[in-house]
Amino acid sequence: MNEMTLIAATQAGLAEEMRRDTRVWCLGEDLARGGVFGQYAGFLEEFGPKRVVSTPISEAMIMSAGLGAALAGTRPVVEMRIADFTLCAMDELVNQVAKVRYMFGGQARAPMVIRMPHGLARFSAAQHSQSLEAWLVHIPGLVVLAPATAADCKGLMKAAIRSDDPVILFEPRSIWASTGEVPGGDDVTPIGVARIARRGDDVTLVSWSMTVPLALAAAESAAREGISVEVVDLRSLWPWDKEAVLASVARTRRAVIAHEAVKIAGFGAEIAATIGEELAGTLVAPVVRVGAPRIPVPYAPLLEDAYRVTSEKILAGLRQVARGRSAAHDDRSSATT
Amino acid sequence: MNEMTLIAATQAGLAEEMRRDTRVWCLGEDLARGGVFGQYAGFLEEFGPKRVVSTPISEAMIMSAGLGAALAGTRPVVEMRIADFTLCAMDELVNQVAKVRYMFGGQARAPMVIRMPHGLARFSAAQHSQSLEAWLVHIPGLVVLAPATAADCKGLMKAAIRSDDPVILFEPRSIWASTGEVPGGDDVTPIGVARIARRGDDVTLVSWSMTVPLALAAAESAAREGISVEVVDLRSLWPWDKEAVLASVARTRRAVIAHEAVKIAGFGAEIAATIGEELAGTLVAPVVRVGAPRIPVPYAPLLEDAYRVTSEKILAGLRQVARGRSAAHDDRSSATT
Amino acid sequence: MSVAQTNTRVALGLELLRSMIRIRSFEEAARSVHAKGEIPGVLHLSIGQEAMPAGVCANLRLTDTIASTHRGHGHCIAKGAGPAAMMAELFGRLDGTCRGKGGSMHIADFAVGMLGANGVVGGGIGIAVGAAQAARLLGDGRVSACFFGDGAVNRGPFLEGLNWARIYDLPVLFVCEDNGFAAFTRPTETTGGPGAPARARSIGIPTFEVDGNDAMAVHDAAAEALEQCRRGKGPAFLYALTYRIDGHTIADRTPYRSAEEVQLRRADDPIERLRATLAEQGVEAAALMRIAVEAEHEMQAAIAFARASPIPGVHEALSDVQDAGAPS
Amino acid sequence: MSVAQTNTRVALGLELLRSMIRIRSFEEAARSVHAKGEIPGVLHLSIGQEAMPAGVCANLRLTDTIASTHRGHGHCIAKGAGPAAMMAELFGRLDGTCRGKGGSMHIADFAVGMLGANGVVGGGIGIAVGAAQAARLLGDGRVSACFFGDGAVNRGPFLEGLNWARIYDLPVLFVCEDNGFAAFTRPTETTGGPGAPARARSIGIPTFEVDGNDAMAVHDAAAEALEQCRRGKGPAFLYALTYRIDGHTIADRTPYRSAEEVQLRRADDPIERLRATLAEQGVEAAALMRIAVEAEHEMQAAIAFARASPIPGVHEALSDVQDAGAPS
Ligand SMILES: Cc1ncc(C[n+]2csc(CCOP(=O)(O)OP(=O)(O)O)c2C)c(N)n1
Ligand SMILES: Cc1ncc(C[n+]2csc(CCOP(=O)(O)OP(=O)(O)O)c2C)c(N)n1
Ligand SMILES: [Mg+2]
Ligand SMILES: [Mg+2]
Repeated sequence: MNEMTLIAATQAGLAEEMRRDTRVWCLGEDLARGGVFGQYAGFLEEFGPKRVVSTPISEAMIMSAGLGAALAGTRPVVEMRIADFTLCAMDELVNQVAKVRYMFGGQARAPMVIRMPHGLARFSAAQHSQSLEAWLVHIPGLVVLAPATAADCKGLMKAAIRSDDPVILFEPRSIWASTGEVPGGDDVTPIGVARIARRGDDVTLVSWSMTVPLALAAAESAAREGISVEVVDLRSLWPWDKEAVLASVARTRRAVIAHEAVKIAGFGAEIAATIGEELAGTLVAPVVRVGAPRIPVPYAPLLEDAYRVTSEKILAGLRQVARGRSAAHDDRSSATT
Repeated sequence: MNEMTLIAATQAGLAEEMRRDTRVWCLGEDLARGGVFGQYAGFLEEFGPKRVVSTPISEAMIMSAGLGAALAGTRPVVEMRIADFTLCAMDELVNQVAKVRYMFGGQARAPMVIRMPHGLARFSAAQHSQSLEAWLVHIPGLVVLAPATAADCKGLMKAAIRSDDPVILFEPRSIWASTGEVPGGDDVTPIGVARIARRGDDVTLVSWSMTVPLALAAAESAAREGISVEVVDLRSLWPWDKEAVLASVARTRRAVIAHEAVKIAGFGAEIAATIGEELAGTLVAPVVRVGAPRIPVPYAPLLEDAYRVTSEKILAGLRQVARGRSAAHDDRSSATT
Repeated sequence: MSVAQTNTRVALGLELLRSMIRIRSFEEAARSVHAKGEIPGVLHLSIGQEAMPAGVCANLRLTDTIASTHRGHGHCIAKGAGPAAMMAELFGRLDGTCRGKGGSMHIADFAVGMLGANGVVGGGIGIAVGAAQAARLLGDGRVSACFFGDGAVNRGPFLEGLNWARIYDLPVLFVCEDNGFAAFTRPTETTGGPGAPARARSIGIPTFEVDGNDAMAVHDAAAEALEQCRRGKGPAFLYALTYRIDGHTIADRTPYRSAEEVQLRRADDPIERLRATLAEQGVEAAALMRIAVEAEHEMQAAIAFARASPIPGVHEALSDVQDAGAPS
Repeated sequence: MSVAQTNTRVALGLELLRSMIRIRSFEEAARSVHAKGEIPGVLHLSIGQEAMPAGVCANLRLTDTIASTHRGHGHCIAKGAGPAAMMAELFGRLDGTCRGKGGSMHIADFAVGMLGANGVVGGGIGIAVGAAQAARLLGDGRVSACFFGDGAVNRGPFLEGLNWARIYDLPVLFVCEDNGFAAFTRPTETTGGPGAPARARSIGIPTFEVDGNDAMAVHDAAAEALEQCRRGKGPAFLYALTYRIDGHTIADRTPYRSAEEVQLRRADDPIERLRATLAEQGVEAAALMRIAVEAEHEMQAAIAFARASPIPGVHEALSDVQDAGAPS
């Protein structure tokens, strides 16, 4: 085990994969200068300019050149700089990358990783702060990952690169500088498997990416109020670990879902709807979704706080479901529903 | 009342608004030739080339020139040809159009209509058949409409043009050729108000756009099986008529949501989650979502049918919720939940 | 020209003629079965434009790659795909190149380096550019070619792709087929300035302009351009004027142009032109006729093959989506 | 030059100098309060590039419009926005031009035709083009100008926007500020061929190239270009070389360039150049000094204003989203 920052863990994961497989290469703006966040530092020196390609500001081409190169036998890692700029490459991602395998009847594969640091950071306002994971979960053909820990930043980077599917890697930019334990070896985090970040009995709290630490903090506070919270770090959004979530909720019979993205039509809706479908009669309180209000991200810190999902807001959600109905009441009603 | 096709109704709505307000103009590919589906026939002749602008194949510019022109005092109607091509203008739509008013602190307005004929039509395969309404509902700043009838195709076109918000108008391409009654006067369909397309008591069936006729057909079949279905044509997806849906479901205590889009992370999830939040304890069966499987749209007709939401699939959903639990059982259990 | 040279040219001419005739026959066959309702989707025909794929692809190896457009039958055949599997694809059958999932607009044959037709105007540009970049990375000597229409030159990917190929000196040939129309609109209405070749030159890409209905000329220009690519000089650009004899789609009755115009352009048929040249050069009428007859037989066989091919079962709809998280 | 002409030139020079000095003072003031932690977000400074906004905007009327970039303070001030409201915006205050919702990257002042900075490279191009199209439709005689950096010329909207302006002959001036860098990367590494002006010419747009650190030259070229726009000749393109003295953002310590390079370029300061010219032309040192002092006072007042301005209440976060379906 090594203690390292999340950003260093992603970097280590990518570097190890590039050493392992010479077909892996990366492309994006400013990569020859180590990348805008420094996460490619030393790559040019180690892997050379053919495998560490500093590109023009041409997001559409970054994505589609990546695709063409994937179709022609390489395994590109496509750097989008921040998730918002993917909007400039959406046709290439959704109409091309996601669909080639299917559209061409299985002749083609697009083994690509698309890196998208996402979410709020340093008061960056409306065009540099978005979380659009719900969009990409909706798109057939894509795998969608959203790690929250150093170990998973590394382990899911490796899994993404080894996958033959196009994989979207949402990266938790705002917590990149935090640290965590990373296994020393060639540890690959399995795709589609959630991580139980904290055990608990009263409420299941589902979260991912930068919201996981907030969820854990909220769980901690809730514990002090006598609410025992199980925190599920989803890690993979598609495929998502329905079994783990449902098993937990089946036990706790209360669920909160928390994500930084806008709540309306966010991925939390899919999870809430699924819990409703599978466990409707057994819940003792309605599922609560905690997400941003449906507003663009504002600049001023206090306004940003109105947008921001915080551990307090999550805690409020936990209290709401915990309060909802008393256990005794639940036990009676559940017998008949 | 006039009987007219849905496409003629949209055309009439647009033409009337262009006559009423000279600041309204439209831009898109092939408009000078009447548009690719003929829905601008005669416009060039009536309104001239400054107000009926045939553009290059430059979707990004169609969207952002529309935005610039809206900011500078006109009211553009932006033709995207089909919704799929909006992917080529997603940055312009989501990072710019949707956000200008907020980002600039209310100084600016973007009174634009963005026309997006969407969904399946004539075996057009993966890149010409998508329904992405869930995406745009998720984006703050946008109004999202999806009419299903001739009257609403006209009435919501008019409402969209008169709105000072940027309005996404999803148009039901596959049923454009069908006909319906259209009021003769200057009838504007209110934004945010659902239409009860059929009254019923046992199940609430929520739908919109091209899926509404299928929903009505399914309701008809269900009626023959003794299931009385209330069909809610949502018409507006954002804002959506939560009150109407919840009022209906509160009465029927059973809900099915049907849309052509992919079910996973579709807008149906938001509705199902909301019903769960608001009416959890009162439902007698889990909400059922009917949507496409998470696959790109295939070409071959039988394969397309696997993707396609049909009245049979909706009927199956209706049966499932109706069967779910017996009314007697429900009545007992609801007393305690 | 020496006799040997003349013979080589005649052999090349015959090769190009065969390629063009096979494309034409394929599309006419497709049109005829479409009229009978046997092809469910829409077709974009390239009748009149066959010199372009024939001339360019004659210079490509099997391992070289191409990216195509919505009007991709010709590129597909010229690159070496079999008409039977292609026809089955148009029919939406299991033996189609895409197992019935793509149809005409997504026809593709990766086995011959045809990386797909594309439903998005300009969508193939980045794919070809990326394939060239992969070739460079892998050092395998492949080049790629990218076909697109006059309409694509006003879309962002045109600029981004050309610039990209230039700065990395990628071995890619951009082929602009100006067929007089983008859907219902003429390029002159939507393309500012001197046009596509000037744009390519402004990005530093050597540009070749050629009569797009002269298959030999197309071939020769493409040969020279691709030679540069193969020699590591980076991208090249080929621009050709041709004419879309049919409508934009098979349903388009072209009210926006006169019958006279079409008549006039039809007289400049690239197949007839090459046939005449070869006849002048002494190729026997029988030999020329044989090519047409063989093509006709090949396409009838393709139709028979397509008709006999199984309709994909509904379960096929769920396959080949993705490994992780596939629908079930 | 006649005496009258000389006087006019001197007056213009003083106007441009004042504009540049105000921009410089604003950014230096912003930098100083940013260092104290009073500005929450990131800043992109345009120090060294002031001749561009000053020279171009001196030719624009209040009703004319401009679209800007992430590096937009200079454009904003030169177009007539007040530094106090701008500074308040950087502070995230209620009296900010965007009521604290935009910050530096979305600074805008619609009252003076400044249609916004933009967080997306190339994002302003279409906005300016569309504004010009609206002006044409409304027949109100407005022109628009569009600022963008060397990095934007490799994005799709550059091609699409230039082509669009050309085919509709829109009154828009494209202004490419080549400041030597796109973030950490030099234009030579990412821009193929002869560069932006050649690209504009290939689209048929008349192009002006000018020393971007010579405010009078920028002014004169813009005057000529905008004159063409106003006379209905359609778009024009202005390209200028300048230099980004500061880092890409205020946090960028520019390890990718040498201190010598910066030193060298700093010697070519556009403000010092114009100051020297004016001194040569007989403008008194005191008059020149007064401009600087006034600007300094103006910016200190702007800081005081910003500090005193209320922090927007949390409820403000929910306003100005949309009319229908606004959050509550
Ligand atoms: C991005 C995009 N916009 C619009 C369309 C609709 N469309 C299909 S083909 C076509 C015309 C293309 O013209 P051109 O590039 O000249 O090719 P051609 O059809 O002449 O072969 C259009 C507008 C599309 N497929 N993709
Ligand atoms: C579409 C897009 N891609 C990437 C970025 C990140 N980014 C911000 S500024 C910048 C460099 C822009 O360079 P240039 O256009 O020359 O403007 P300058 O910063 O030099 O003023 C980059 C890459 C962005 N904002 N938008
Ligand atoms: Mg064409
Ligand atoms: Mg620059």
